[in-house]
Amino acid sequence: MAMAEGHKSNAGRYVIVYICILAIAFLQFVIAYSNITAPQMFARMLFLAVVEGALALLFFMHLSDNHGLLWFVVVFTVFVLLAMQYGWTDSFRELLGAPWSNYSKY
Amino acid sequence: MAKIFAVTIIAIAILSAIPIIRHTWDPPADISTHGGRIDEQMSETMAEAGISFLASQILLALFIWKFSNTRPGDKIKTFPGGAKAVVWAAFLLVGTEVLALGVFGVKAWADVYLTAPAANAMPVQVQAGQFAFYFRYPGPDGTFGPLHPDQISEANANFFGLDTAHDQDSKDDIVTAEMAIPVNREIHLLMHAKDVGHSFYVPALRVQQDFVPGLDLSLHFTATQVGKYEIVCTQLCGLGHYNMKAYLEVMSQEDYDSWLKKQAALQ
Amino acid sequence: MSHADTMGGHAGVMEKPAFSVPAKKMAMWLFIIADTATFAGCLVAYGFLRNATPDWPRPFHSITNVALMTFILVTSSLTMLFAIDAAKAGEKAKALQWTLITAGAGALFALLHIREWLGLIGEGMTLLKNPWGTGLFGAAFFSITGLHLLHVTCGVIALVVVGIRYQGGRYNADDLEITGLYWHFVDLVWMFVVPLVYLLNLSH
Amino acid sequence: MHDMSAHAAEHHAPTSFIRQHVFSLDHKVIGKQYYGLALVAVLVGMVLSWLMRIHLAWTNYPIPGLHLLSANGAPGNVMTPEYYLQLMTMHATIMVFFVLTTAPFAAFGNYFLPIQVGAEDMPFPHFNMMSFWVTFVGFLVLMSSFFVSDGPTLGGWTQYAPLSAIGSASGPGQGTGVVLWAAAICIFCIGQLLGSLNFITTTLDMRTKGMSMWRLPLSAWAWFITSVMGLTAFAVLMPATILLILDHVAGTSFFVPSGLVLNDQLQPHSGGSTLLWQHLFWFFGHPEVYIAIVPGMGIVSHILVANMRRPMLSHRVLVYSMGALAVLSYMVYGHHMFVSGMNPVSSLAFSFPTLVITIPSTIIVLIWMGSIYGSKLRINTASLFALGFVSMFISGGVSGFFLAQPSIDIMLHATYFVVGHFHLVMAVAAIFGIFGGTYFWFPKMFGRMMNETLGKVHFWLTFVGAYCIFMPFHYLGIAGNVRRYQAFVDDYLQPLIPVHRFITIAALLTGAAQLIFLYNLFHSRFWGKPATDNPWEGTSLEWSTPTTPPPHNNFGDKLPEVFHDPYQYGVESSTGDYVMQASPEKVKSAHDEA
Ligand code: HEA
Ligand code: HEA
Ligand code: CUA
Ligand SMILES: [Cu+2]
Repeated sequence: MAMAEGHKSNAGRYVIVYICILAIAFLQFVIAYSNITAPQMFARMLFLAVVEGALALLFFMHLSDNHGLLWFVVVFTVFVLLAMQYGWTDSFRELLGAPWSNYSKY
Repeated sequence: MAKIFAVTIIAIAILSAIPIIRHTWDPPADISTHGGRIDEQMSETMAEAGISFLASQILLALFIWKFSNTRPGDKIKTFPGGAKAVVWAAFLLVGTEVLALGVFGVKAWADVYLTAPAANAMPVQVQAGQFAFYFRYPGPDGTFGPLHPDQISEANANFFGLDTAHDQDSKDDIVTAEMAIPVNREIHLLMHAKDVGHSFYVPALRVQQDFVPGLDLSLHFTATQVGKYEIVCTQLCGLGHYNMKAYLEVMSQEDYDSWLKKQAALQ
Repeated sequence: MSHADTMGGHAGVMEKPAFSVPAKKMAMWLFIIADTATFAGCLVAYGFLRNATPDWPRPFHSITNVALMTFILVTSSLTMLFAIDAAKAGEKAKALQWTLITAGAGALFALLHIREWLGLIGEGMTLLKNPWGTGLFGAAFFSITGLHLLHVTCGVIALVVVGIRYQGGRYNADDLEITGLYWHFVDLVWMFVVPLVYLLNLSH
Repeated sequence: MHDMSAHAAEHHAPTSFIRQHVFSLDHKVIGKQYYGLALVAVLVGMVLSWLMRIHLAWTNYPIPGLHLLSANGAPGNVMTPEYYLQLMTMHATIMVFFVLTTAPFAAFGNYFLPIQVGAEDMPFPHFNMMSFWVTFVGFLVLMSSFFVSDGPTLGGWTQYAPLSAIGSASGPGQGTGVVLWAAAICIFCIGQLLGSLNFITTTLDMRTKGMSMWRLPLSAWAWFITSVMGLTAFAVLMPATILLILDHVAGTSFFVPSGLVLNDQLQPHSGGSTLLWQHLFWFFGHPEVYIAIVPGMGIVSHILVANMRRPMLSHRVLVYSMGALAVLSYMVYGHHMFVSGMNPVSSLAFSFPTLVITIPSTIIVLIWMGSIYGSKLRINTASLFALGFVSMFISGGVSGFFLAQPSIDIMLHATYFVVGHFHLVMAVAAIFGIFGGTYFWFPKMFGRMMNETLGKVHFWLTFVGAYCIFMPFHYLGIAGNVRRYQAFVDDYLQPLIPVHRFITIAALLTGAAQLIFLYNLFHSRFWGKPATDNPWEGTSLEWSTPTTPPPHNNFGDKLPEVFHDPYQYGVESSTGDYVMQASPEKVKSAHDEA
């Protein structure tokens, strides 16, 4: 098993990533107070969260050291996550009503 | 054993196809203007898939027949072309079938679901509840009054929750337990669910659409044959699901007018 | 042959593990993938409902508490990494120390979280209703953050147990690293929960 | 998890009865436990289907003794409408979850996956044990709903909201019954997730020397692909069932919109979405049906090659096709929702990948058939069931091709056509996978042969019987016969009742034929002819174990080393026309791919 000899500390790299994540989180809090529409806000929040998550995955969870595993995990997970998004059109359908279906239009 | 098996497969495949070819059990004849496309799609699929079905079963049977009684000295042979031929065959044969039917099918689907009802279509509202359909006609004013779920009362026969005392639009609305429509007139059906999911299925009209509680939906269709047809519920809605139905009466315009008058008098 | 050996891919007797990841670590990754799907299911449900509901409330006034919680959780990921580093370098005492600090931060996070919950409950928010709008808000909020809190709690317990057993020699640096993976994942989920569940529902 | 696994199973055999037979850590025992659970479940499910069938054909006739099962559900032995639906729901839930997920996947997979990869056990035996017992608890919870006051839920195995979510106001069994159903499924998901973790890590990390991924037998590949699907499918169903339970016990409204009126009472719920449940359920539901069939495909391929005495036309193409099924299965789930009120544009978006799924399916079928071509096919019970699987899968798959087109689905949705489709692929094809696996592997699992004559009788009755039951379902569906009806009162359904009677008789006879199987199973278990180590002259590692059944650690003190592709049949070697994977003998072969 991995043992002491030859192990170099990564503390420096961790701290840098840590600061980046905190900075992004801070940015999110700033955006939360800005005056933009909900979809705009959502897009920005999600984008930043993905960046944060990617940093954590790559450097905290060491996926950057193992490209095979990186591909397996990322491709698999992202594919499943994307496949889950079909439902959104129906969310909007419930919000806006189905076309031609409002009886009070008559 | 293998030969009997092969014969059995072929026999089953052919026997399975016979009722289809002889139209022993067909859906009720189509009475809608859009249904022709659906039927055409169905029969094309039936032809192509039927041939694929028979061909695959028979091929399977023949191979079983032929290759199960080899003698010890026989050599193993490989299917001409090998796996490559198979993959190509699958992509070409099934691929074209998929493409062709998939593309044609879009039109039939769009006819029902992606086109707007005509501006002069006649509106009828249908409400599904455990375990009955009720229909509402807007009356002379041509408008539907608003629904008040809290006022729904089976006991007072207020099935839709109309407030005829206060809502001007509701006063002349006509509520019925069967659906009558004039022939050759486009109907714009406005669908509303009272409690749980139900469905509106009229095989003869070639329409099926679920009711979604919390989301009003619509259908539009034109019936071309006078007659009496059944509307049945196809979405499991509870213990009375099997018995949830109503009649659809397609009438001539005159019959329809007098029917509506009679119903108005009954309100 | 002891089982523990085969788990690392016993050279010579077995094929090399796929991706050179031994079974235990692989299992943790697979768990993380599955758990991602679970959280994603919840978040998609929340988003679906939020988007479909016109009177969705945006009740949060202050973000100090959640900012503090975020800071603590992200920091605990860092301390976890220090623990693993120390363990890999063979510095047992230091590794245990960092692990326990991580667990402590996790516990602090959980306490703050519960305080937050109590505050909201005090304002009249329950699973069923809240003073601000659709009752779904409370249901979604408590389910998602509750699921996350459950993960944090399990994580704290796991950290303490693994830390102590690591100290006792039953577990090694790799086990600590695997627990760390879980801990980072809990952190990662939080990175999505905060913007989507808190910040998007901030009142202006 | 760490204390669970790290020090597990130093591989000497356990001695206490409990560790040997009850809380066993041995994957082989766990596999057999799963098999037993599936057997119990399938019998319950089958009896339920008989009751349903009798009721459908002769509605309101008393079924003697039925009131013993439920006094409320069958007063005077006549099944009430709600009881029919309750039995139907239980039939489907038991069959889909506790038979088709457990038997081909968890039972055979547990027993043979570690052996086929050449491992002593799975990497996490404690998880494995928990996986079974958790599943078992799930089964008990589900069964317990028979005994609560208003019985099990009547909502169908899909449990569409809001019928499933507003409680007993909507019907009998919709209170406690649904909660127990959802709890059972949730527990089941946990069990299968634990299983999936083990299956994947076994395949990735426990392969013996020389066993590269491409040297895995097709059954191992199938289990691997299935567990990858299971990993995310069950992980999504689990929170969905929890939200459903919350809607019941806490009164939330995730799946219940506002403004619903039941019995003239406005319901207090606010705001949820019924389509949301359908999306979450089918996101799991469609991968689930492939979870049911892919292990069957693997088992059938494995049986076929051994009996064709030649390798598949292409091992890799088969594996890639099964993989393609897995990938596509996440992109098609909306085909269950074409007329559900879902956005009609989505219907088209779901229809296309569904149609495309027929391509890898066709490749799989054609590879099987192309491999039979020119082979030296041996006919025995196992290979008959495998060939029967192929025939049934073709039939059921072709009817799926109709349903995949939304324009046709307008007519066929929620009719018996759908019921016919999924029974052909699930209730027959996938079950044939189990039967084939049983006849093929029984000698290895129990050290005795099953009786071939009885096996063949069983096959003939089941094969013909199943077609008699499930083909006519399609005709009913084309004629517009709606499913989930406890009786057929509509005018246009009256002419179809004779067809239902024919089906019922076929179902009862086919069901009775299963007694032959049960007899064969139990009789052979104790009195069958003792089996040799390799009765079918197979090549994969399960046939190289030092004893039959395999010893506790599968291969004795030394793990085998693998030198060949899995299916080196049709070669000339010292053993005959095959060379085993673990045999170092060099042979000339046209087929060595690795
Ligand atoms: C083992 C389970 C299993 C399998 C393998 C399949 C396989 C397929 N299923 Fe099925 N399906 C179910 C189980 C399964 N299904 C269940 C349980 C339901 C109902 C759930 C409920 O509502 O209760 C259902 C319902 C269902 C529906 C919804 C119907 C509705 O409710 O309206 C649809 C629609 O697209 C569908 C499609 C398909 C297709 C296209 C395939 C394809 O994968 C089939 C591909 C295979 C072939 C096509 C055969 C081999 C190929 C050839 C012989 C070549 C030539 C053939 C052609 C070109 C056609 N299925
Ligand atoms: C695996 C799945 C499975 C299986 C095996 C079966 C088996 C059978 N099913 Fe079922 N059925 C479903 C899954 C299954 N069904 C589902 C999902 C539904 C939908 C419910 C809903 O709408 O919600 C349904 C619904 C359903 C209906 C429609 C109800 C309705 O819509 O009103 C009917 C009606 O006849 C029916 C009949 C039968 C019959 C006669 C059998 C059998 O009798 C056929 C004979 C039995 C066998 C050939 C197998 C026996 C196997 C063994 C003895 C041993 C196997 C060994 C091990 C497991 C170790 N089933
Ligand atoms: Cu209403 Cu079924
Ligand atoms: Cu499907």
